[in-house]
Amino acid sequence: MLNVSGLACSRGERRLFVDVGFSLAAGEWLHVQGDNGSGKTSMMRLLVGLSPADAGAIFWRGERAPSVEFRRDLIYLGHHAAVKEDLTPLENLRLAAALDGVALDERGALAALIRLGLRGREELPVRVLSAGQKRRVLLARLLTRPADLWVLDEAFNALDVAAVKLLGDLIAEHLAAGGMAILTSHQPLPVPGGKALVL
Amino acid sequence: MQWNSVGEFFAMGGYALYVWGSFGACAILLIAEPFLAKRRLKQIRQSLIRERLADELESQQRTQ
Amino acid sequence: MNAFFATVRRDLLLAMRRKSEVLTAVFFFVIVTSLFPLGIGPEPVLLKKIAPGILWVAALLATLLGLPRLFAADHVDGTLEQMALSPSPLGLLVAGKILAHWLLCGLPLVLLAPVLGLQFDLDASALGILTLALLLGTPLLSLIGAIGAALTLGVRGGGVLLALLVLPLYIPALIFGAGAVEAHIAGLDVGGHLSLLAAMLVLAAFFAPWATTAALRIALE
Amino acid sequence: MRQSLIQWFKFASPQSFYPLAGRMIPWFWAAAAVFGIAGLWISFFVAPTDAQQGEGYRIIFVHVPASWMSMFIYVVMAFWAGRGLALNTRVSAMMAQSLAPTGALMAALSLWTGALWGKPMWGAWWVWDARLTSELILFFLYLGFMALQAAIDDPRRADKAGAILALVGVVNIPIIYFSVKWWNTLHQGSTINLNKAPSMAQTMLWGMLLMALAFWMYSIAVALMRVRAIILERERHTEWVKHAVE
Repeated sequence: MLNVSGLACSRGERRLFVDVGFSLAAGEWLHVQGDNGSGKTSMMRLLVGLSPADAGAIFWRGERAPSVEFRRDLIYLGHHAAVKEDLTPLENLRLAAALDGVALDERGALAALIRLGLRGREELPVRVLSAGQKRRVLLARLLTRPADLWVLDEAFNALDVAAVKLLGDLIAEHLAAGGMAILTSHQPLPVPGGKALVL
Repeated sequence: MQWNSVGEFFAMGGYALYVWGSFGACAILLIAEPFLAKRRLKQIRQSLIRERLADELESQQRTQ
Repeated sequence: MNAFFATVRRDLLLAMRRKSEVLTAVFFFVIVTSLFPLGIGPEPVLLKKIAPGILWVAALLATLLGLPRLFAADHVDGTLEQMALSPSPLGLLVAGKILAHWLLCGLPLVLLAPVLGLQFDLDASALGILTLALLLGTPLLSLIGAIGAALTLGVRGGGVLLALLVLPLYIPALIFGAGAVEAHIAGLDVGGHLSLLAAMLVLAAFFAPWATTAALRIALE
Repeated sequence: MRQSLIQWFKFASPQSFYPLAGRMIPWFWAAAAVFGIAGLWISFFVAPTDAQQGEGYRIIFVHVPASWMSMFIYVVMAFWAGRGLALNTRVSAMMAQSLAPTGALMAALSLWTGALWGKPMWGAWWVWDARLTSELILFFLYLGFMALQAAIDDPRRADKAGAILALVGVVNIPIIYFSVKWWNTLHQGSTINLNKAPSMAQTMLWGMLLMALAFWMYSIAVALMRVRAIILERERHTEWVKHAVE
């Protein structure tokens, strides 16, 4: 489904990696590993199409990415909070869905927030929430937007034990339903199986 | 030839300030610019040579 | 198109939560136009003559004031990244943001201009032309400004740089916008000025979101 | 055709363009010198005194070429920048970057000589004439381009952002020019029309043409010199640069 070959990337004058390739089929996930500064985040940004690769090709369902179909099937969560501090979690979720052209009613948004343990925080502005709770608002998007490929960069950071387990469960469910995931992390991840890619 | 003397040439029929001001400014800037470009090239070359020297010294010290 | 309106709604909602940012541009416009008579003197003939230019220059600077923030907040908190990866075309979302910027920073100026024009002893028909010219011209300012805002996104000294990039490009809008009112006061036909402003607006509406999108993708790399 | 295309892309790599530029520079300097000497000879010794403006009109021999070049260089710069953006060739973007200071210099010279011409002819250093005003705006566009490129640390991002700005500028220049011209005619009463240039004698035309050629060759030579420095600065960590300097 996802085929990546010959990927190369440099930051400024420094070569980060060359000739990286892998493929993912339905239900598989990839653990991108490496030291600080080895290019994990650059790799993720390159995979989703935010920055251009020096060389190499990415194919999604046999078509060259990034295409509109690829973006429709993709959720990327990076280092940024990517939520608006002045809006409530509910508004954040619904507006993000509207921007993506995805239908999301109040019931669906509320259900996602409650699953992520944000009961009672739905109507508060995001700026009064803690870092971990902000992260959970972002993670709620995994539930509100159907997408086959999850690209999560350091998604387990700033999460407490319960949330780490919850995210692990979410990913496992997603894989069981035939989804794919690419994750970066320093620590071992609470998700069984998975291919490894060391940069 | 419309100039009878060198002085007349430099006087430019009373327009000396304007004519020589224009031509002078052009001359100064058009001569200065290549020198600046040349200096930029020289600086980067020197820096490259310095770096190569540093590379050599480093490898020498490593072998010792 | 839903994504377009969702972007407009989102930016308006955000602005409503932080009213001070919207009001800054409006206050700036009011204060600058009111300062000119104090600096120049209360002579009605002179004020009437320079009114179109002053109102236009003030509108131009007031628009410029809000431009650095057009994409900066979304860039810092990562929502711009999400927009770039959204299945909706980025150009559409960018167009939505530009429209929201105009509704917040341009439209209030258009609505205030007739009131401020009274300070300069402009008659009713001149005020009408001024409003119409600003109605055509301020969206143009937002559109061109968005290109500059995207180019200077996350760049050192972005604010001053933005002014340097954008102000020369604003000159045609200033000339035809202020020119329309001047021509009207002088008893000339203003159709030419206004239709040229409209033509530039159409041209900019077509190309500016596209150029802005390209600049934003570069800024996100 | 195919062969020449391959040749072209070969020269489009910094490694092969660097020595090529080095070989071309002396030829352009020689051409600039020849045209310049011939042009200066005509400007001062062949062209007759003007009936209306006396000797003051001789400023035209530097003013007009500088103005032409300032406009021409912007278009060429936008072409290289756009080419760099579309084809992702590094040398194109470097050429655009290296042309900008020369273009700005030409615009500055045009403004300076224009002021020195205006003072004796119309009694003012500066008039809000359509051409002078457009030239001033062009100068600002150059400054904006250079400031934007200087403000962005990542050279590749600087190239692309600069390219978009240059292309936006090139679309806008005609609009700005015509709007300024319109504005000028509307305010005709308060300004003087520069269009009433002295009727062009054949020798004057030749002088201007030769000087313009000299400025053109000069611009190419100095831009090539600068692009060589830019190539070394940007490619300093590559292997070939380490061997290129002795």
